[in-house]
Amino acid sequence: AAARDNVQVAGSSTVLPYASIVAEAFGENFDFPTPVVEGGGSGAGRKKLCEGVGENTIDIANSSSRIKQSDIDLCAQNGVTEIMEVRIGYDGIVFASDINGPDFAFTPADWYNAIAEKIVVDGALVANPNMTWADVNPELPAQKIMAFIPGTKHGTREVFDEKVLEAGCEATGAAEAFAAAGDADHKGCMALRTDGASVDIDGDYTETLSRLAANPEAIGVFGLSFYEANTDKLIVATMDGIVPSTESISTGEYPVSRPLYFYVKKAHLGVIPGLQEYIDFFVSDEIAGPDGPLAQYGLVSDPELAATQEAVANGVVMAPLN
Amino acid sequence: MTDATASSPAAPKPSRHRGSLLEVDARTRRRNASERRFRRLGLGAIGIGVAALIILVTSILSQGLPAFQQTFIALDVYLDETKLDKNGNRDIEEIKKVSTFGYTPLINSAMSAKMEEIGVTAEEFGLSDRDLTDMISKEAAAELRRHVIANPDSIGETVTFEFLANGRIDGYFKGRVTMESAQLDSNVSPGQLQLADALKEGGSLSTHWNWGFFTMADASENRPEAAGIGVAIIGSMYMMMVVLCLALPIGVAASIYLEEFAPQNWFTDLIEVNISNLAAVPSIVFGILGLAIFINYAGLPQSAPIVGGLVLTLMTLPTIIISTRASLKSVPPSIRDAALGVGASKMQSVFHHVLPLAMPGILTGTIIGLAQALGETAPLMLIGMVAFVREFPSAPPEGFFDPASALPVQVYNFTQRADPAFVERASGAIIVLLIFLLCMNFIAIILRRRFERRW
Amino acid sequence: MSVGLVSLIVLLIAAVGYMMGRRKALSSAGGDIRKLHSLPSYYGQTVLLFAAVPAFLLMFVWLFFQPIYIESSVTGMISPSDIAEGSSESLVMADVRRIAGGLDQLLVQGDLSEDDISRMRADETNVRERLAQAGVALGSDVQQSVFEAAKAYRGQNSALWMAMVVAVLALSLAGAVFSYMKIAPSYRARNVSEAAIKAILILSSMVAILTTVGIVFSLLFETAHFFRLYPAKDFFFNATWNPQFRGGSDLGILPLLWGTLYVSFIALLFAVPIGLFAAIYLSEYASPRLRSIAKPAIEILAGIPTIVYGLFALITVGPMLRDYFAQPLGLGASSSSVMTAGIVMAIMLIPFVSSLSDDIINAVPQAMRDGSFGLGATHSETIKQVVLPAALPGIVGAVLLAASRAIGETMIVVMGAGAAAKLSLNPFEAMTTITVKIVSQLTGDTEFASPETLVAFALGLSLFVITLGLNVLALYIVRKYREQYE
Amino acid sequence: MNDMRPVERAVETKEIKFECRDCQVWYGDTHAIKDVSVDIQDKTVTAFIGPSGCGKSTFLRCLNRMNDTIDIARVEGSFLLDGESIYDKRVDPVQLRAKVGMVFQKPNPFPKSIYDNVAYGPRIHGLAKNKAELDEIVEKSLRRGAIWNEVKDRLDAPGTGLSGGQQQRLCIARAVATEPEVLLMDEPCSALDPIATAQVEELIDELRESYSVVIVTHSMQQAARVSQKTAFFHLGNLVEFGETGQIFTNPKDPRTESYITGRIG
Amino acid sequence: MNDMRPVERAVETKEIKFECRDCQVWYGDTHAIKDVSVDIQDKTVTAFIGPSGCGKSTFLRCLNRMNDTIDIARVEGSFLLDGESIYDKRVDPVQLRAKVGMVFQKPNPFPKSIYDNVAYGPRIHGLAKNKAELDEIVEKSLRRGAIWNEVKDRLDAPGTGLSGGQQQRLCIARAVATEPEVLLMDEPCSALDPIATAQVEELIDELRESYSVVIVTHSMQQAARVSQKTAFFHLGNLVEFGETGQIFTNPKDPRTESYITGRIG
Ligand SMILES: Nc1ncnc2c1ncn2[C@@H]1O[C@H](COP(=O)(O)OP(=O)(O)OP(=O)(O)O)[C@@H](O)[C@H]1O
Ligand SMILES: Nc1ncnc2c1ncn2[C@@H]1O[C@H](COP(=O)(O)OP(=O)(O)OP(=O)(O)O)[C@@H](O)[C@H]1O
Ligand SMILES: [Mg+2]
Ligand SMILES: [Mg+2]
Repeated sequence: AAARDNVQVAGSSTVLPYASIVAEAFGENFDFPTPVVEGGGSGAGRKKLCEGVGENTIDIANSSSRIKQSDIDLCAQNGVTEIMEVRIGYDGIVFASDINGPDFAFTPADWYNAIAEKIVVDGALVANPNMTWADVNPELPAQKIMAFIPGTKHGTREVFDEKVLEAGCEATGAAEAFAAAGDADHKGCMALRTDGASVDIDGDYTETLSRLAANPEAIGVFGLSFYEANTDKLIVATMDGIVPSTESISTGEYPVSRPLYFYVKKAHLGVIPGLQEYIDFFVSDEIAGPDGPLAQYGLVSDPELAATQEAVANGVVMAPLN
Repeated sequence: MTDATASSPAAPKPSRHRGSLLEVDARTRRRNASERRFRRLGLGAIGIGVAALIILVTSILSQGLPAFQQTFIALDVYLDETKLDKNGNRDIEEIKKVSTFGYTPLINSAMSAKMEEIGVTAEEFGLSDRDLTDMISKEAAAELRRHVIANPDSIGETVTFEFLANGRIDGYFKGRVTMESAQLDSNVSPGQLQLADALKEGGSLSTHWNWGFFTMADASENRPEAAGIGVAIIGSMYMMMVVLCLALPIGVAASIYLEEFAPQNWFTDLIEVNISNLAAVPSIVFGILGLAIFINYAGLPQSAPIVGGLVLTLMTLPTIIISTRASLKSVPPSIRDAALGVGASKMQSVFHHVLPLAMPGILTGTIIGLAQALGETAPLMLIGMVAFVREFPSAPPEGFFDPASALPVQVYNFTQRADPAFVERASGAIIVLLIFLLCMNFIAIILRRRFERRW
Repeated sequence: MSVGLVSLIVLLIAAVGYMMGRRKALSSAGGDIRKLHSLPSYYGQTVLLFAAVPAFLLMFVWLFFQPIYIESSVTGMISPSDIAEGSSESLVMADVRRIAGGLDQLLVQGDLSEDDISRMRADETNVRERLAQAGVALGSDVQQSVFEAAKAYRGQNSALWMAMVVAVLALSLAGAVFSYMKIAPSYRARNVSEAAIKAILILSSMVAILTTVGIVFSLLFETAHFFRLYPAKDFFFNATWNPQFRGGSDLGILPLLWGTLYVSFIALLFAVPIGLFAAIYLSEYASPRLRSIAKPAIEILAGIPTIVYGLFALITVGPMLRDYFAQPLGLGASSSSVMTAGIVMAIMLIPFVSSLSDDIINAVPQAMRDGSFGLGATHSETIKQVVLPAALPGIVGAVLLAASRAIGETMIVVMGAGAAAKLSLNPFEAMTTITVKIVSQLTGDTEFASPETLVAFALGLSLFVITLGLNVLALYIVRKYREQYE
Repeated sequence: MNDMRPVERAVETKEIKFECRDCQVWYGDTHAIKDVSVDIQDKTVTAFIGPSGCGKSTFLRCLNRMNDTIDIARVEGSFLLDGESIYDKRVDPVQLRAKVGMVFQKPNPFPKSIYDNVAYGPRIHGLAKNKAELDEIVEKSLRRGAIWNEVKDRLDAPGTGLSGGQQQRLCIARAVATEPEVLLMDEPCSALDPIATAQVEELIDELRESYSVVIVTHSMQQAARVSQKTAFFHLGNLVEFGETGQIFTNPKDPRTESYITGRIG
Repeated sequence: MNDMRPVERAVETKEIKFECRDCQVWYGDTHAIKDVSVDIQDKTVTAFIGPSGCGKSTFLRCLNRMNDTIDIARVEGSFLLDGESIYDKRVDPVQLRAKVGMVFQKPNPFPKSIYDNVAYGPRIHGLAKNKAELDEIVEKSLRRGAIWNEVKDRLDAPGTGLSGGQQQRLCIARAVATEPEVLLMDEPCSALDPIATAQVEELIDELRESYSVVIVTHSMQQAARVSQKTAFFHLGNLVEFGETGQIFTNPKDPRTESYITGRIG
């Protein structure tokens, strides 16, 4: 069998667009072939990365969340002991609705009260009675509650759970109520109503967008970059009064965002042609900097990019998870 | 002694059918009414099928046909030596050092020159330099760089290029983008659209047939206008070759064995149940299987059409086997008897008589199986074919082992992209896929008509 | 000599053998074919088989084991110290292969001679640069021991390759001669060649068995892993499906199973009658012209990518059903529903039922129809009572195929029926199926070794077992019912 | 050929049941029936004789429009049943075929049980009010088909698992079960032994009392035994048509004579 | 039944071609052939007679193992062809069937052209060196099948588009084309007119010179005319077997007598 001469990347479909932009530019500007970038989900990507060392395993796993200990263990078990962690920037998560609808200004508490299964009314936990956003918060439009949120397969959901629901749960005092009811780690905070007010979307943002088209009253959860490509169809809601944008996210004002990573199998560096060049290129200012094509596309550039560049150049292996 | 005398020889009852033939009696009317109903149901069923087809195909066509057209802007680019080859020694290695970002200014100045030529200024439309560059596809810089590297001697000259226009500009001429939507759109401004109109009037902007859609590779989200399905077409072609060469013979052979030769026992029952069960296995599970066997065990490369083809073969087999068996079963035994009676072997009777008679069903199964294989994405997900691939695979047989994409994968990828310009490309890819399918079916349909007969 | 060339020579030997075998058979019978046991071409075929099959088998086995053998002998040349930290032997071997390939490339281009290569040393020449000229990119600079290994790899490779060529060709010739010698008028050539064909047929039907074994094994391991993390009892009997990122998920199969059965049922409820009526109309009533157009047209429905159906369900059918049926009837306000997915899936399944059944119905002998017409039956009575029962076994096959496809479909369900796992009778509510969850859990962002991902394998295996059960049941019913006929 | 003793029956003038004029049939380009005009009387057995391939079956199939089912067959001429053209647009072939039953040359039992084979006609024509009546019809028909004794214990067995002659008798029983006014029988006794043949002939005789029967046969003896009228076909032409007695004893056409004396085939 | 004038031929003792002993056939649970032992001589025509459904076809199909193709059929007993058991494991049924040809009761032409129908056997057995020879064989066989004149202009037409009797003769021609040593004919003349029947009988007579022919027939006259040996079957039993002359003139068994005089069926 001939030896492989292209870099192979797999993983998160959130990172995929960024990675393909980089891969394309890389193929144009270097003599190496364009890397093959696969989607398939962060979990699957990391699993493939950890399948072992060798040509018929991939070189890089894109991930929309940090690698987990179980993945590291799996890697170690298969001889993948050295992994480089590269944070490429941040992904903002925004709430948007049909452009012809009213403006929304949310707080996490609004979201919690709108779609949680049980909420606190007059100090007691009751099944969620709210039918319209105005029921939740009189300042919101009297529009039927219908939310398209990412399905439980999506990493976005994890962020949504944590930064919106959990925050809202705390803010409305429901967390305390759950704790009082014996649910110490507030599992109840994550329980959503099942009457159709919140709809899980297992597909991608395009599906959410299509669903919005079919249900103009609904509100959808999107990635910032997706929203930016469709500003003529969507109107974005503020969260805690902050309008999501690359600036507000990089300063940390806008609360709902998450870091994006890729993980490099160090053993492949120096073996797979172009691998080192690719990762160097990826984190270079030209690409990942605030004026680079990634930022232009909607990636929130990492303020600590310089440190990342250095680590990548020196092949620094990631430390054990804390 | 006889039955006939045993039965009563009493005169038969007068027939109930007496009466004019021209007047249809009540019962016959009822039966005819039910006949008509039945017939109408059949026609209705076909109507539903055809109507569904028409709806789907027209919606695909109306969305996808624009993908075959693209807006281009013709610019005269001065290949500035000071930017491209600072030392002026035409050393290819040095020229290569200038990345595509370095080419952007050339395009920008070419654009300005063009505007001057047609007598408009950027200020008129309230456009910045960057806005001007954004009207041209990001692919342009790459195109320019490729040209320069291929012809280093052209540095210092002015060369006319026909660049792809940005997707939104293109959308404007296809009706996807309007002045109103541009107002809201952060990626395009009405000024840019007005400029595009001016360019069109000036004759340097035109919308015409786009071969690039068929010949170019996929492109990233930043440049939907440059995305093509070339790699996918080749990948699908390779995979279908594998599927056709494996699934049809293996499927038919297996069915012949099971239907004609296998003894009737628990083992063949097992195989039979097993095959219908395989048909119900979700296609992604075949992906799991392919990953485990062909990639991890047999060490075949990721993202390769050969693996895709093998996985799809396994997935298609049950369909072909089930339909082939069904049609073998429907060949009347008297034909087999006749052949055996003149001293043909079982094998000969099957291959000379039964198989030709079963051919229509076999071909139908093959058509349906291939159609399914051609449109399937899920199993390819796990073997690395649902990917962003820009390198064209080489010619067969090596090409079977190179990374490639496939048409349904390309459709799937396009539909996941944020930029609305990808919607038309997804539908365009579907059109190509259907044409692909029609071509494959065409032979089968002709053959089927040849083999069809009643006896 | 490349594999292609060797195969070509073997085929050539086989073809010549075929011709000579034929000729010998004919001449051994003195030109009178009747004296031969079989037709002369069968004698030719035996020679062909003996010349080609063993030789090709040997070649495949050889090609399979040669790299394994060479690697094991070449790896010995690389000292463990040359393997970089964290790297592995297999990666270094990849480099070895790449260098060897590059040297060959240089040789072909005429930049180097064999002598140059044997004199070349990694510490003196910049191998990486030289190879880059040949278009072979290396990830890093080359170490001397690796380079030597690459040279040895080339040497062994070509030596073994020659050996293989000789062995394969010799075997092919031997086979040809052997079977050629055996040719005599009484030699049962047809039986030999038919036995070979039958072996091929049997092997082909074994592919299905092997696929099943492969599927079961590729699912079994991870399923076992899953059940170590998640209690089987909960998986099978828990009525909620609610995976969570932080653990503590509910992963009960019941709502998914219900959704699967419900969606498939509705899909078949529409697809089977429509498909069957279409088939009947096409084969019994339609003019040849209509048939030759409508049948392939309907078959296109099977080839439209499911994502198109998904979007159709999402954008058109879903809202329509909601606005005109679900809401007026007070059955809910969800645009994605079991009904939506079922109906759209039914469209896709129509050709599965119609085309196949049409062929089967067409194969019912005309004498059956004549018999019925002669008794004064209307066309529809004939179809219902004579033609369909006669075609029943095939039609059942077609329906089973459609059912299978319905169970295995993903995209339409995702977009049409939604992603919510629910146990409900209302067909206008969103539900989801096992297949959908297999795909989404497998391609999700959850870590692989967590029950949330591994559950995909357990779902796959359970579905496999369930459909197996359904198929056994179907076979049993068909057998029982069919006893009346035939 | 010396067993020809036509039954000399009183020849009354009977009503004409079928009046066929200038009938033509083409199979594609082959002219299979040329200018045939025949009157078939009510309550009479008419025999069609002629060498194999002369068009007997083809003509027979015209009488209940079974040729409609052959794509390439084209029928012309006038066929009047009780004075009404059966090829009229308003005529429903279904009703016609219920009136004009048919036994085919090649036995073609349905792939159903013996019982269902026979019950099929009565069921679709609604001849039985209930199961008991249907059972009765089935039994009676099977008896008339002279096959009852052989199959009475295996009514549930498939009709296709019968011997050739049994299948033929089953098809006769099936045709009789619907009580047609005219029964067309294409060589009903070709696969039958003499006894069974005699029983079927007896049945034909019995049917003649109320219906009209047309029978194609190769056996001159049989034609002579059962029929009152005989038509002799040759190469698609109706050569001679007349009283059975006259045809067999005193044929007008030399071809008829040659045929019945065994000289042309 | 008075046309029985068995041809009194010199009865030589001939070699035994087929020796069948204690043959049993079951269809599922039905015992269709019970303990039948028959010797079929070489260069002889043997007729099987008996009422419909008595097992003639079944027994005939045992002789070239056509019953192998019926799933539910089970055959027992010894069948020796030229002293070799045809049910032996080592016997190739294909070779057997090439030696023992068969004409089926229901004509079953292949849905192919008339030419191909006849040429099929010679082709698979390699009986013709070239096209011309094959043409010759086809013509000769069709002539022997007494159908050449009718089909010579339409050899390319499908065999299924022939009339019943033509199909039957086509099948005879097809069987003869392979020149089998033993020819089994299941009612070969049932759909044939007297002339064609005479021609086929002539063919049988001609075949007898070199081969052995077994014919099932319902026509006592035919059996008497063409056969030297006759076997009478009844309800699955072989009732009587002997010289044709003796069977028809002087049957030993009362059942035989009843049958040939037309009393049992
Ligand atoms: N395939 C079959 N399955 C079940 N029973 C059968 C089958 N074929 C024949 N039989 C039965 O076996 C018996 C003998 O049948 P066979 O066909 O040998 O009769 P036969 O003597 O040829 O009659 P005929 O003169 O009517 O053709 C009959 O009772 C018949 O019903
Ligand atoms: N379906 C058909 N297609 C073409 N030609 C046909 C078809 N059916 C019959 N013929 C031809 O028409 C002529 C008359 O056929 P028909 O079946 O009427 O003969 P027949 O008198 O019934 O003969 P037989 O006694 O052999 O049954 C024959 O030459 C026959 O070959
Ligand atoms: Mg006829
Ligand atoms: Mg018989």
